[in-house]
Amino acid sequence: MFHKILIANRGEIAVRIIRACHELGIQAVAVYSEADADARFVRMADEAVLIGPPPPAESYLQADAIIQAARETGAEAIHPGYGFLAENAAFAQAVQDAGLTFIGPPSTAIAAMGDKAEARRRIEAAGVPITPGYQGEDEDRALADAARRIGFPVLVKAAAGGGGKGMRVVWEESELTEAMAAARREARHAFGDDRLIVEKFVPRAHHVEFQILADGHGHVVHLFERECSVQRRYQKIIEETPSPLLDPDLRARMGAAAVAAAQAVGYVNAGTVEFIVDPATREFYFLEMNTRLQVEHPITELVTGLDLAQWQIRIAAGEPFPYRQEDLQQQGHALECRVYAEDPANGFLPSTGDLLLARFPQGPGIRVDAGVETGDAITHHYDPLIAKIIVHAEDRTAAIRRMIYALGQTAIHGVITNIPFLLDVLRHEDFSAGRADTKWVDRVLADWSSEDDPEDLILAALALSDLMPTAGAQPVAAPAGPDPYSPWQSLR
Amino acid sequence: MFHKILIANRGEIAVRIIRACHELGIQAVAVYSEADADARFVRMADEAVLIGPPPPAESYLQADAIIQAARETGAEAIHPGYGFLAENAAFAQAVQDAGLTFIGPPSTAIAAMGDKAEARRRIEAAGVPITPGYQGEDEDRALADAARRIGFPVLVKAAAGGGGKGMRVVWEESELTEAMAAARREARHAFGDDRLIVEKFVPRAHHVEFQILADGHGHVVHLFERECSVQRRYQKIIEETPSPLLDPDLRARMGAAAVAAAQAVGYVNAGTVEFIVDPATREFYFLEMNTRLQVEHPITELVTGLDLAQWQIRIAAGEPFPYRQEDLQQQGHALECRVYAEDPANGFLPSTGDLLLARFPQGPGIRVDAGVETGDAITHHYDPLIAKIIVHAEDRTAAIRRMIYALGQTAIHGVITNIPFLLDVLRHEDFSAGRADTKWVDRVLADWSSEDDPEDLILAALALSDLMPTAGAQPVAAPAGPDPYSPWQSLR
Amino acid sequence: MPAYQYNARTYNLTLIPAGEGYRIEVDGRVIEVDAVEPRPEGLRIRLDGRWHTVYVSREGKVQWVSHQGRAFRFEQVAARGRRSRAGGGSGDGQVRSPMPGQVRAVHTTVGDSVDMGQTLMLLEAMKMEIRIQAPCKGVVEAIHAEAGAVVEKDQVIVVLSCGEEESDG
Amino acid sequence: MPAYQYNARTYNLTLIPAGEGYRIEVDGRVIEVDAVEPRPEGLRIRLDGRWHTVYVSREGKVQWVSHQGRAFRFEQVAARGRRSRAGGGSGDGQVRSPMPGQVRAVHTTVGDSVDMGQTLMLLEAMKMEIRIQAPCKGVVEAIHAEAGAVVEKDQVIVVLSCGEEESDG
Repeated sequence: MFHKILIANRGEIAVRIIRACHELGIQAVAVYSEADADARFVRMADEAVLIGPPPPAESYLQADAIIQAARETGAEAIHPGYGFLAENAAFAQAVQDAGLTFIGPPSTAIAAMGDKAEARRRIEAAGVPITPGYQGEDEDRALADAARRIGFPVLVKAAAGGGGKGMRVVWEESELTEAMAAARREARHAFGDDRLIVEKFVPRAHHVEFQILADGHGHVVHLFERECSVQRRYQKIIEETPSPLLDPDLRARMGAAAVAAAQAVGYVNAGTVEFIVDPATREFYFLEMNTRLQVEHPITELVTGLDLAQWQIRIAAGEPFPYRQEDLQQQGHALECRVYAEDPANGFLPSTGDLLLARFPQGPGIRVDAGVETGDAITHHYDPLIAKIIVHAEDRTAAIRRMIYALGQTAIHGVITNIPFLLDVLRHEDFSAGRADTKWVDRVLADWSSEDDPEDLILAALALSDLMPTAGAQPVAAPAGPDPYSPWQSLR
Repeated sequence: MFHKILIANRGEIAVRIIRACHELGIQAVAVYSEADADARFVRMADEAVLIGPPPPAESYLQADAIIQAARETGAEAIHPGYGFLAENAAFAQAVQDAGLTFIGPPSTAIAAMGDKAEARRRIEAAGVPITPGYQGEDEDRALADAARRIGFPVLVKAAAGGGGKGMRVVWEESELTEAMAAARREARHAFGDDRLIVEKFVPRAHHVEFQILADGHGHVVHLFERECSVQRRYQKIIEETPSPLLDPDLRARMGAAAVAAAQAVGYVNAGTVEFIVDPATREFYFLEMNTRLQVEHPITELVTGLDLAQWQIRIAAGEPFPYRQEDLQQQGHALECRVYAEDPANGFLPSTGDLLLARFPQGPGIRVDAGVETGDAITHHYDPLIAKIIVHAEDRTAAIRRMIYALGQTAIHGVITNIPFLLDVLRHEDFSAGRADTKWVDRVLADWSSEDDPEDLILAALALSDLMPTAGAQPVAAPAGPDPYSPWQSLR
Repeated sequence: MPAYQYNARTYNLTLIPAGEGYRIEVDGRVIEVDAVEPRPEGLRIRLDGRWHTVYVSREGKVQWVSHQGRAFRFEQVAARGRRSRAGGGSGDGQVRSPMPGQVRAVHTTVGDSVDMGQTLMLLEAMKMEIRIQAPCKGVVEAIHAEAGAVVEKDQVIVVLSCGEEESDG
Repeated sequence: MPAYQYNARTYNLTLIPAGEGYRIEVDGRVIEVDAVEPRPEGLRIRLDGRWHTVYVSREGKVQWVSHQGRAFRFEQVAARGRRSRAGGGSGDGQVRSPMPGQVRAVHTTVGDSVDMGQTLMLLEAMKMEIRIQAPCKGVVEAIHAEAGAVVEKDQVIVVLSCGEEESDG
C-alpha cells in the first residue's frame, strides 16, 4: 500500500479523498491555488503545496507543477479527483513516466474514451448499442451534412468533453452554425480541444449510468446504476439509485453492456458508463464513459456498502477486488442533491461570497460531502458546488422524505443557493412518479420562482435578530492578541 | 399516522426519536427536568414541558406528570425511549388507560418479560433453551439453596432489572450473603423492586442479542444479531453486527428462537432477545428480553437499511411491516462505540463538567448519535453516555479501521472520556480475532492505563495554545448587548 | 425601528414586549410571538404554541434569516425607504454584470450602434458562459471592463444611450 | 514562561520564535516546530514536515489539548511548581470523593474506630454505586457530607486519624 498520496484537486472531492487516505493510514498531500490557501481540504491535508494563482489553467491544470510537488513531498501516487486533469490522458501518462502511480485507468483507456468519436467506434465494435451519429471529418460542412442525414433534432458536442460543456441540442437547421461555433468555443476553453461530433437526439430520454470497477487482475464488475435525469442545462442536480425506470432484466442487460464497454478499452479502476434510455421503447444507447470518480459516487457507496474512493486506491496499489458480480447487491434507496451557490429565482446565475453560516444536516441515513465550512469563501474561480447532501433509506419514498428533512435542516447564509428549488423538485408529482427525463427541469420548471413572501416566522426572526450574537459577521478565528501569528507576544 | 408524539426521555435517545418524528412529519413534545432546561433535545423539540427537579424519581419517572403533559399538549402517543419508564408495564398501561398510544409492546408483554422468573417459564415453554437456574421463592435462604444446587459460579440478579444493575457473579459460597444484599439494594434503587433470581453462570460466554420486530397484524421477523460481548462490569461499550462468532446455521437457529420468544408473550413492536452463547459448545441460552429500543439499535439500522425508531412509530400507528424474513439481509459490517464521561485511568469513575469542546467525526459511513454539543453540561444526575460513534463498512476489518479513524477525529474537552480505552480495545489482537467474551475486558484490561506521557506534538500545542482564541471558555451564545433576553433594549 | 428590504418590498418592523414574548408589527399587521430564546445554533421562537429554530446571520446592513431550507437576504434601509439601486437590471442603459466573473470577450466598442439583444460581452464564472446582451437599441457610450477583467455582481460594465422607444420598457 | 502539570508531572515550557516556526524547550529538551496556524477548528502545527490539527480549549488555569482521540488536561502552575493537592487519593487520612455524585448512605459516625477497607459511605453517580472505604485503620474525626448531599470530585468527605503503622502506606 502507498505511504503518501498527492491529490490533484480541490473542494469536496479533495476532502473525500483525504478521508479515504487517512482511513487507510496513508498521508495526503494537497496542492492548492492562491485562492484556496485557507480552504478546508488544505487544512485537512498532512502537507500542502502552493502551485499557482487562482485560474485553473495556472494551477490545477499545471501538470508539471503537480508532478513536481509529488516528487518533492515523496508522494508515490496521484489521485486526480474529477474535473481538471482527471480525464487527461497525457497527464496520466506523465505521472507514470515520472515513476509515480496514477490512481485511475491506464492513459490508453482515458484516451480511447476521451475521444468521443473513437469511443463510439470501440464501443460499437464491442456490441454495445450506440445512438445513430457521426464521428468522421471534423469540418463544419461535414458535420452539417451528417446532421441533415441523421435528422433533427441532433446533439452537437465536444469530442473531448463531458458535463454539458461544449454541448448543444439543435432543433432545426437554421440554428446549426451558431451552435457549432459556441460549442467549439466552449470546448476549446474547457478541454483545449475544439473538435465536435454530432448524433441523434432522443427526446424524453433518461440519463442512466453504470458504475464499474475493474481491478488490475482482469476482474470487472458493475456496481449498478445511477439515475441522473434531473438536470438543468446538462448539469445534474439530483441523482438516485436504484433508477425508478429500470427493472431487473433491463438492469442486468445494461450492467453487462457497461462491463463490455470497460473491457473493450482494457479498463482498470473505477469508471462510469453513461447511457440514455428511451422510456417508451426501453432501448438504451451508450452515451460516453467517464474515466474517473463521479461527483455522484456516494449514492452507489450507500446502496452497495463499498467505499469507491478507497477501492480506487486499493486497486491502484494492486489489490484484487474480492467480490463476484453475484455477491453484489443494492440495499435500500439513495439520493443525492447538489447544493449550488446560484440563484434559482434569477436565472440560476452564480452567487459568490463568504459563508456567514454553513450548517449541514445530521442524522441517521444522512451524509454530507462538503468542501466548505462556516467562514469559508465561495469564489467565482471554481465550480459553484457548496455541498452534496446524500441520504439512504429503505425505499424511494422514505429516501425522498429523508432528503426533504435533510435540506430543511441545512442553512447557508452569505450566498444564495438552489435549496428551495431542490425542495420543489423533490415535492413535484412528476419526480415522485419517477417520470423526470433529462429535459424535464428545463421544460417544466423553466419559469420556477420560489414562494416569495417571507412568512410570519421569518419576519418575527428578522425583528428579533438583534437578540443573537453576530457570530457570522465576526472572523471565526478571532485573534487572541494583536497578532495571532505571534505567540511570542501573547505569551509574554 | 400520529400528528404529535411526546418523548418520555432525554439525551441522545430523545434526539434520535425527535429526528424520526420530524422525518415522518410528526411534531415532537419533549419533557424535561430542571437540569435539562438547556439540553439539546429540548432545543430540538416543537414543544417542551418541565416535569420536575433533576433526580429521575422526581421527573423522568413521574408517570402521572408525563401523561398529564401529553394531555395538555395534545400528543396522541408516548415514546418511552430506553431506561426510565420504558420497561414499566404499569406506565404502558396507564398511557393506554389515558386514551393515548404507548409506542412499544402491550403492557402484558412488558410485564411477562420484565419479571425474569416469569419470562424464563414462558420462554422455556416455547421451546427456547434457558440456562439452569432458580426463580422460585424469593428468600435469601431459598436462593442460597438453589445456588448450591446449581453449583458455583452463579449469577444473582434482579428479577425486575437489566443493564447489569442488581447483578452479581458469585464465585464461591462465602460471597453469597453480601452479594445478595448488594444486589437487592441496587435493584431497589434502580427498579423499586428488590426480588432476585439465581442462575448458572457460563464462563467465557458471548452476549449475542437478536433484534425482533412484530407488527400489530401477527407478523414477526428478526433483524439479525448484535454481538455485545465487549462489556465492562455488565456495561456494554462496543457492539457490532454481524457477530464474528455466528455462522449462518447458528444465526438462523437463534433468529428462530428469538421470534418464538417474542411470539410466546404476544409481542408487538421492536424488542431484543438476549442470549448467551458458549463459544466452546456453540450452545445458546435465553438471557432476557428487552421490551424497548436498545442503545445499540443503530448498528442494526446500518446493516439492514431499516429505520427502527420510525418503524416503532409506524407499527404503533397500525402500519403492517411489509418485508418477509427472507427479504431481509445484513449488508456489510457495523460497529458502535459508546463514548462515556468517565476516567478509564482512574477506575472508570464518572467525570462531569461543561463540554468546552464536543467535536464529532464526519465522513462516509460514520454516524454520530449524540445528545450534547459544545457548551452543554454533563451532570452527575444521569447516564454518563456522551455520544455513540457508529460506523458502517464493507467488512469487519474495514469497519474497525473506520472506527479507529472516527474516534481519532473526535475531541471532547471538559470531561475525561473513555476514548483512549476504546481505541486500545479496537487495536487489541483478541478483539481483532473476535475472541472477546463478556468478561474479557474485566479480565484482560483490568489494569489498563493509557500511554501516559504527552508526545512532542501535544507539548508543542500546549506551548502554542495561547495562539488560539479561547472559544471554549466563552459562553457559546455570548450576549449581543447587556441583556440578551431583552431585544427591546438592543433594538433601540 | 428598523426597516428591511427583500425582493423590492420594504418591511417596517416594530417590536413591543408583551408578557413572556413580543408583539411585532409589520406595516400595521401584527405577529404575536409567545416566547423567544437565543441559542448557539439559532433563534428559538414560539409561535402559536410551537417552537421553531430560525437561523440568523448579520453582515453589515444585510440580515440573513432562514428556516426549513429557505434563506432570505434582507437589507436594512431607512424606515419607509425605497429600494436602493441594486440587482442585475439594465433599466436606463447602464448594463450591469448579472454575476461575479471574468470577462471572456468584448464584442463591441465605444460609439457602436447596437440592436436590442445584440451580444456586448461574454462573461464566464464557475465554468458557465453568459452572454451580456444589449437591453435596448442604442449607442455604446462607455465600456468599463476589458477582456480578462474580473467583475463583481451588479457592477456597471457597459453604458448605452438607449433610443427613446425602448428606454422605458 | 508557563508551566503546566499533567499526571503529577510538571512541564516547564519556553517558546522562542525560529524562522517561520518556533523552538520549544520542555525542561531542557527541544522541540522544533516548523510552522503553526491557528484555524477555526484547532491549532495546525507542522512537525517534521507534516501538518497536524490539534484541538485546544482553555478554561481558567486548565488547558485541554487533544489529538487522535487522546485528550490531555493540563493545569497551569507556577514555574518549577510542585503538584497541588488534588486527585482522589487518601494519603493523610483525608478521604476525598473520587467522583461527583450524591451520598446514598453514611455507614459511620464521628468517633468510630474503623478498620482499613471498612465501608464509610455509599456514593451514587450516573446510576453507579461506589463504596468509600477507609484508607487506613483509625478513628473517624469528621464527616463532611450527610446522606442525600451532593459532593464534588476531590471534596474531602471524611477525615480519619490514621494509626501510625498504616499512615505512610
